[in-house]
Amino acid sequence: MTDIPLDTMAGAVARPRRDIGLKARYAAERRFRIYGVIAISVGLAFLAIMLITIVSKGYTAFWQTTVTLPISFDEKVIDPSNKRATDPSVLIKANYPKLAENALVAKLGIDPANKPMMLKLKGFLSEGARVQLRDIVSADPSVIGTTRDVNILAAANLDSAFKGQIDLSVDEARRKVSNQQIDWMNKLKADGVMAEHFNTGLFTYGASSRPETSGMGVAIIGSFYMMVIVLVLALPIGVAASIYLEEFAKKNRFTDLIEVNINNLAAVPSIVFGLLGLAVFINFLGMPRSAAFVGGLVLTLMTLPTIIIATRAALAAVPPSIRSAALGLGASKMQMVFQHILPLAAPGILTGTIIGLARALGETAPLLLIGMVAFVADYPKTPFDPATALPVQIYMWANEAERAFVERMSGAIIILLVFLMAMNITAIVLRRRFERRW
Amino acid sequence: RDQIQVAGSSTVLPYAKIVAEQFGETFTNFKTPVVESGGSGAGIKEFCKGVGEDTIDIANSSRPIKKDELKSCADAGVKEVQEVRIGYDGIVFATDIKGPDWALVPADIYKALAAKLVVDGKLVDNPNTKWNQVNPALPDWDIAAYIPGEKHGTREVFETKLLDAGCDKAALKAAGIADDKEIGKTCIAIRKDGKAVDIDGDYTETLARIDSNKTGVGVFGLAFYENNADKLKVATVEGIVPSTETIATGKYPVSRPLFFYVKKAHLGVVPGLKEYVEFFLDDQMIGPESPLAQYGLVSAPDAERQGQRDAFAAGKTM
Amino acid sequence: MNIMTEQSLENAVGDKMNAKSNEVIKMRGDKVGVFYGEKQALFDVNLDVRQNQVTALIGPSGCGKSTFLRCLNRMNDTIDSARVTGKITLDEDDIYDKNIDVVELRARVGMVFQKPNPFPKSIYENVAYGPRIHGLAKRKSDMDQIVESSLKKAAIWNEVKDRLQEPGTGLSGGQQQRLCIARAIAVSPEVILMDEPCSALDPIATARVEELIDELRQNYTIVIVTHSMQQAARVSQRTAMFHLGYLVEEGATDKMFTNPDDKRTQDYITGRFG
Amino acid sequence: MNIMTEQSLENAVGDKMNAKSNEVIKMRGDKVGVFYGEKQALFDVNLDVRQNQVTALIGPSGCGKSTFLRCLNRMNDTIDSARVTGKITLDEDDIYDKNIDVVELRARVGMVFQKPNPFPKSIYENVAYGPRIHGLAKRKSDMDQIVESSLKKAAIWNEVKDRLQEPGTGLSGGQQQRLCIARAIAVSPEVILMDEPCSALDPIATARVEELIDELRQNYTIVIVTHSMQQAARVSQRTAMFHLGYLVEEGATDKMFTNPDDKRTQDYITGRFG
Amino acid sequence: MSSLLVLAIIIAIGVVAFVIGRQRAAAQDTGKVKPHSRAHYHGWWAFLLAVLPAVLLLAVWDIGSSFYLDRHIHAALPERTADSKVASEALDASLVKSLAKGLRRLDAGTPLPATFAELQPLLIAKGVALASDTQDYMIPIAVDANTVQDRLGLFGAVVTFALSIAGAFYALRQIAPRARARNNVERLMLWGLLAASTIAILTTVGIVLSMLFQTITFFESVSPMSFFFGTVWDPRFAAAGSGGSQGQFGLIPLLAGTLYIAAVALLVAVPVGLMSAVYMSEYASRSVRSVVKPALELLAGIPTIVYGIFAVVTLGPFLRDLSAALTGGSPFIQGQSIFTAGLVMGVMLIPVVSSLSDDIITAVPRAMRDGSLGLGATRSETIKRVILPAALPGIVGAILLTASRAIGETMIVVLAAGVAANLTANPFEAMTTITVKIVNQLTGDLEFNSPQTLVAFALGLTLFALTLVMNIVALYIVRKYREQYE
Ligand SMILES: Nc1ncnc2c1ncn2[C@@H]1O[C@H](COP(=O)(O)OP(=O)(O)OP(=O)(O)O)[C@@H](O)[C@H]1O
Ligand SMILES: Nc1ncnc2c1ncn2[C@@H]1O[C@H](COP(=O)(O)OP(=O)(O)OP(=O)(O)O)[C@@H](O)[C@H]1O
Ligand SMILES: [Mg+2]
Ligand SMILES: [Mg+2]
Repeated sequence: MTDIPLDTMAGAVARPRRDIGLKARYAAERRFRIYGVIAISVGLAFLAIMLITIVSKGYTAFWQTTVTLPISFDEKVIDPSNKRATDPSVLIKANYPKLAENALVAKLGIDPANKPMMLKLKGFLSEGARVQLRDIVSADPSVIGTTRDVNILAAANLDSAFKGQIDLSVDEARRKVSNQQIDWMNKLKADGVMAEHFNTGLFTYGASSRPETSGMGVAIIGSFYMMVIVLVLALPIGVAASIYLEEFAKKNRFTDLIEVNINNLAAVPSIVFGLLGLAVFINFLGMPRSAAFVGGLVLTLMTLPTIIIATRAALAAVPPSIRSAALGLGASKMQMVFQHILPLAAPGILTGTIIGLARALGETAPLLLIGMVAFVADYPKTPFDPATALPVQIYMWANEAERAFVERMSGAIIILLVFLMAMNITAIVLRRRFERRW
Repeated sequence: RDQIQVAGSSTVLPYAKIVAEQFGETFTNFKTPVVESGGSGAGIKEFCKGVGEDTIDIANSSRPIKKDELKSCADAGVKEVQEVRIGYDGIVFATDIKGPDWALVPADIYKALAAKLVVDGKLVDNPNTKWNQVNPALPDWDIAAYIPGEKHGTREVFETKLLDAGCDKAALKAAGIADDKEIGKTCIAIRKDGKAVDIDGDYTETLARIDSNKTGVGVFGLAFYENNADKLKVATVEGIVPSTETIATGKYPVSRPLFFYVKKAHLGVVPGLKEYVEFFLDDQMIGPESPLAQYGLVSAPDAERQGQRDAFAAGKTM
Repeated sequence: MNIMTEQSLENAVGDKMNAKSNEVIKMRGDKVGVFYGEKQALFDVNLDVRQNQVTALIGPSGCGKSTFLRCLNRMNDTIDSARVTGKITLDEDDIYDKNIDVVELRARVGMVFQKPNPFPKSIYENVAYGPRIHGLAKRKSDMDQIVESSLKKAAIWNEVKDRLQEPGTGLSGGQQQRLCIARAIAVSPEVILMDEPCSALDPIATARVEELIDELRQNYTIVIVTHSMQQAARVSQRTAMFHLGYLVEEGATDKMFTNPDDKRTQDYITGRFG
Repeated sequence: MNIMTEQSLENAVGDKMNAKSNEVIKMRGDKVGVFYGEKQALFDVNLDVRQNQVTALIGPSGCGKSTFLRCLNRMNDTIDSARVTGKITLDEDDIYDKNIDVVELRARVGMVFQKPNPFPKSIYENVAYGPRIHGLAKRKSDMDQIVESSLKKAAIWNEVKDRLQEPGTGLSGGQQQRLCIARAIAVSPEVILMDEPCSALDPIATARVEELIDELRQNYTIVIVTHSMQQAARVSQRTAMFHLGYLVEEGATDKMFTNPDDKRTQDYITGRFG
Repeated sequence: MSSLLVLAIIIAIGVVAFVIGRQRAAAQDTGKVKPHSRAHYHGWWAFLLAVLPAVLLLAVWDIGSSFYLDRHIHAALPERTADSKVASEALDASLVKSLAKGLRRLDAGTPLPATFAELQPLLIAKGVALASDTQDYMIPIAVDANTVQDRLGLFGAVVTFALSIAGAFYALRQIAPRARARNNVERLMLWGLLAASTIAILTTVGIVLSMLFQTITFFESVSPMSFFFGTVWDPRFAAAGSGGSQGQFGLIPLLAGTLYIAAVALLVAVPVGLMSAVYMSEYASRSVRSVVKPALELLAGIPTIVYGIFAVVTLGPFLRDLSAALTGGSPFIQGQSIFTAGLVMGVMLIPVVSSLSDDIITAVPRAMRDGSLGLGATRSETIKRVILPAALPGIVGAILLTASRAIGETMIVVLAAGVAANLTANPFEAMTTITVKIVNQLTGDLEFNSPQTLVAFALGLTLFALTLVMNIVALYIVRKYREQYE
């Protein structure tokens, strides 16, 4: 396109000419354009602010402090009375944290008899060590009696201290980390034993009451299930409904009613869809509570109006001449719609899908009443098992008293946005492919 | 169904979470219970829907179940409900850590937050705008109190234990309100001019408000305060510093019990339910040294805890 | 299958018109009226379209030619406000009957619109679309052949043969018009309705299209709207003159152009109208 | 203001052509080339458009007439893939100059497109649109007058006077074409570019438009694309013949039609081309 | 046989029917008669007839047999007596069902112990956790239930296959050159489309029904007059209400807040979004647009709670301090205000307007632009007078969607504008919305069958009616001003 700045007035024109108010019109043009630039800048500026706020708060969540300790899997601690051959529950109930504590004590050179010191050690390592060490042992009981280097998670407070998020100027009694612990931390840091690692746990752990062992694993799976369900149901149903209403339905009172109805559904507060889900899917159809499947259905109903509105607008924007051309060749209406109109309306449909899914991905309220705003520690195997969702995890972490969760929450938001972008990218690429000016 | 389902109060949620997590870690043959949040009302509603696989087993509540609710429970077939009191939740006032020390009495709170006060024998709209107008010992701060919204059970405690307690009923009567009911109503009516801000969210929201308004006073749960002691400074009420001890002994006036309700019919039916409740009631969980206490739950006295255990073991229903 | 092959056409060209067979009435309009909303655009038109003949519709702009044409393959159905009265038959079947399948009707009665409306697809796809939905080509090579022969017949092959994959909307006005002709004949309908098919064509292209029409007539039936009296005289066997929504006169082209019954026809043909 | 009033036109009609004034060159194309993407559609066209004359562009379909026409008021700017080289002047100002103002240019050089494209607005609004944006009518009554006279000139007034508020898209093909002519002349541009303005018109309407062109020529400059040699001969003073993107020959219409220099022109005019 | 397997087999039958149908139709096309439908339509018709009725039957059969099984189990259970070990018959049956399910996990041929005590370890070894209340008498019932279920399943499968094959044969028999297979297939598709659009209706019915009864109950204790025309929202809580202090449920402050906040949000989102759309589609280069559009769409994907927190922590205090600095002392913008909430919500909604409008604007044919530009209109005139009117239905749709979202939003309002139901005209003060109250009344500690909770349903229905009116008006506007290009 030969794009010539429109705002330069024709200076070279010599002869006096008819006054068509060009000056004012150009000013209007310029203003209009500037409004456009301003509008986009406003949008992008807000986006930037939001992203900066989120990322600057949350990026630290992707690192987690661990202490590498040589754990000796001491038989005396794990199985003092040597009954594990007969009673497998011994290995489950064993005092694993003690193993970690012993290793730490040895590392720091504390006298185990020094009770006050030992007391201060409490809360240095994560309680999650229990599960971590137990898993090692149950995977391979032969480790008992040997020594092995294990990365033990530091407790959340130490993690915060390590990342420098704890204000050390506050009175020691008011902090969750004592000066002694800080000293130990610095010592371990200097030894290179205590360090930050990439926090894979954030992606793999389920919910937990301990910040350091809580992760988005269950939420990611839950959201994934739900988004698949929403996509698989809402997109085809939405497009089908729009096609019916826009292309086939006779224009009469009844279809007006449906149209108004659908627009109206878009304004129904999302929690009401939760009520509906509770009444219909759980109470009436007897589906399980807290299940991603029900969540997906509820979000589908919530997303449908958005997709339908966008699709109908896109269908209506296809010029009638294309329709006549297809029909005139003996295409049936179905063929006309699916082979000509739909491809041309695809960008609008995809936009509706992007916006609808973005909302479905970020909603908590409708999930509240169907039991998905919950503490779920175990991975769901199927969409019918209890699960949570990304926004739910964010919401729940946002309400946690422990500060370390705030960081995790921001990290979770970043994950959600990445999830969203990943989801959108296909749609955006497709949309670009279908876009056509005629 | 092989998983325990719990729903209800978001105040009890953190405790239930800790228990559920440890339960799952200890009893590896059972799945970790699912603990929903959603408010006591909604939890009890789900609880009272009936008996069977597709109903929940436990409802957490930050208030005792109501007669009405029990009745509809029974109507739906949930005839045997076991009540478990897990401990107490202290309700504290706190300000930003940089602020001065606060010592409150219920009357201060009443005078600062009531909608109408008796001034010179007449009932007028609350004229106080600064704390030191209420009580010269308090700082010269604009009144800005972040109090629990009406959806919260805490609000009720706040009204009865502070406003009602601090209310000068005699003065009200003198001002011409004869009806006791009317007096009660006036006592707990909170001003609506923006000085008292309802918070329907959680305490994190209150904390955020204090963060953004350093001269605000917020109402928190004790547990929340303890977890954020580096940001908040707690106020004494009637000279008592709130702590697990002062609350447990009943010296600190503002606290409320926390409960959960178990569907007895499910006890042998849902795998692990019985074990879960027993695990919850164990001193390892709700004793004074337990993780719940560390988190901020105020343990009930020893005898009361034992009583709860016994009652549960005996299968006592409401 | 019924594809027009080059040969069959060539054979046909040799035939002389058989007066008998030409009297078969392919389509018949009986008291056709069309309303756009309240407004009536066509009044009581009785018109026969004879098989293997070219019927030309003439008349001043806005007299209802396109409207009548669109009735013949029920394209008026797509205009919300349009309502058709009267009866139209194709091979004696009422095309507005409930049992008739419009899609099949339109496959049998093809149309070239007044305003060229290529699909925003490649030139190849534009032509291949019809044969594809009607299953006229079994193989890719068959399709290529149909596309090529259709484009050749529409006298546009040379211009587009190197750019078959480019969008049909990037063609010049006249090229689009010929593309639309190619597209319509590619499905080899029994009746072809052409609404001013040569309006944007130069004389040579026009001549080629006229030749095409003459060829097609051997096997098909054609109705053409034209503003050029010369063209009507050249290509058609029968002519119908419309005016203000009425069919003024209809008859053999020779007679119409030499000795019309109606004064208006005469005036119009001689350019005295208005 | 410069509204064409009936009188001024009537006065102008009386004037005889002044040989001198006609030699003023209103627009000049200098080595104009146009590319659509990679493909060159127009090659080195040098063509002068003389003031108060009608220049006809002829040539086979797809030869670049519309492309050249669109260069003259920079409508090619709106096609993403189009690129123009060379120089075009209007009153000696380079219209592709950075300083030139396209809006003013297009207000001075108006255009009637090949495919009628009425706005989806009422007929009245279609015509009033141009005058309104240019502020050519102060009062409602002025506007009414402009609309009426434009429609009258385009020979469509009688057909639409009762339905001015109905949408322009509900008109017949020929009516739409005349509406677009009316729309273009309503802003009284200095140069009017008409791309086959009579393609969908019957002979009488065509004659009326040709009359209009002849009238307009007195005050304006007109470039017209046409496929009808007769029309070119009737209305134009100068004719330019395009072929395959090249300007083959250009000259006085009389000469072009009687004694062309180029063989291709001769072939084309006599219909032997192709 | 598991339903999934049956389904797979039915589909396989359908595929076979498709292939045969297509071939038969192709074979019949000898060129003598013009076939009505293409061969693959015959194939599809055969497929559909083979699959659809069978699948329907399968679904019905599955539901029916699970009912039957339930009855069967209930009938087999011993009479209930006062000392029954299990609390209710329903629980009894569910224990049997999970036992039956567990038994299926046992290896075939394992001898079945007679008591649960012996059975349990076997099951645990297979990873089946069973309730401790399972009784010995349930074991034979469970075994029997499994046999019955197997038999039902098998019978059902046979019947379905028969139906499927019958359907296929019927369709294949019908194949003839003039058979209207395409119409049949398309009619079914049309029914499918129609069914899809009725989902919206069903949703509405569901929503209304799930709120109606509680609403009626609510109005039994609170008069509609005081609800609809009350200007004070102070529901109190049932807990304290023991003293009989009935709250006040005035809708007006909430309604005002809803409309006010939505209006502010629209004032932000619509101009910004529309201008962005116009700029992206008409001015910006392709590359700019392809970056900006998805970037703006991210705004719609940020969870609303994040916006809320942003409003509380950053924007609210900033605006308050700014206003304090402006007046040099007391801030006129409160930390929580309609303005803040509307602003933040508007930002969130920008992409809803911008992206949808952008698509519609891009879809306006170029001939429209050319027509206007060719007359000497500037770009902006073209946009304002030709393109936007032509794109109006889509744009109104986008704006409606925006308004809807604004009305239905909770989290942002809770955090940015608060929950206090004030009635004020000052946009810089706190107010709250209907939606917020719906959520709060439903999720609090309030007693669930008190008017305090039930009012949420009344609010929900009221909002529903309100937005219905809004949409009817919008439909009318679109109808009136719509400009349909060719
Ligand atoms: N948008 C476009 N993109 C690509 N090629 C184009 C485009 N527009 C026109 N062309 C090509 O440029 C050449 C000239 O086209 P132009 O429209 O100028 O022809 P024309 O002389 O007006 O023909 P006609 O008489 O058929 O209208 C043609 O080959 C045409 O296919
Ligand atoms: N969609 C429509 N809505 C309303 N009126 C219409 C519509 N289409 C055509 N008309 C009117 O019906 C009459 C006949 O139109 P028609 O298109 O049949 O004319 P035509 O004979 O084809 O003219 P032309 O030669 O100009 O194409 C005209 O007056 C026209 O304005
Ligand atoms: Mg016509
Ligand atoms: Mg052209």
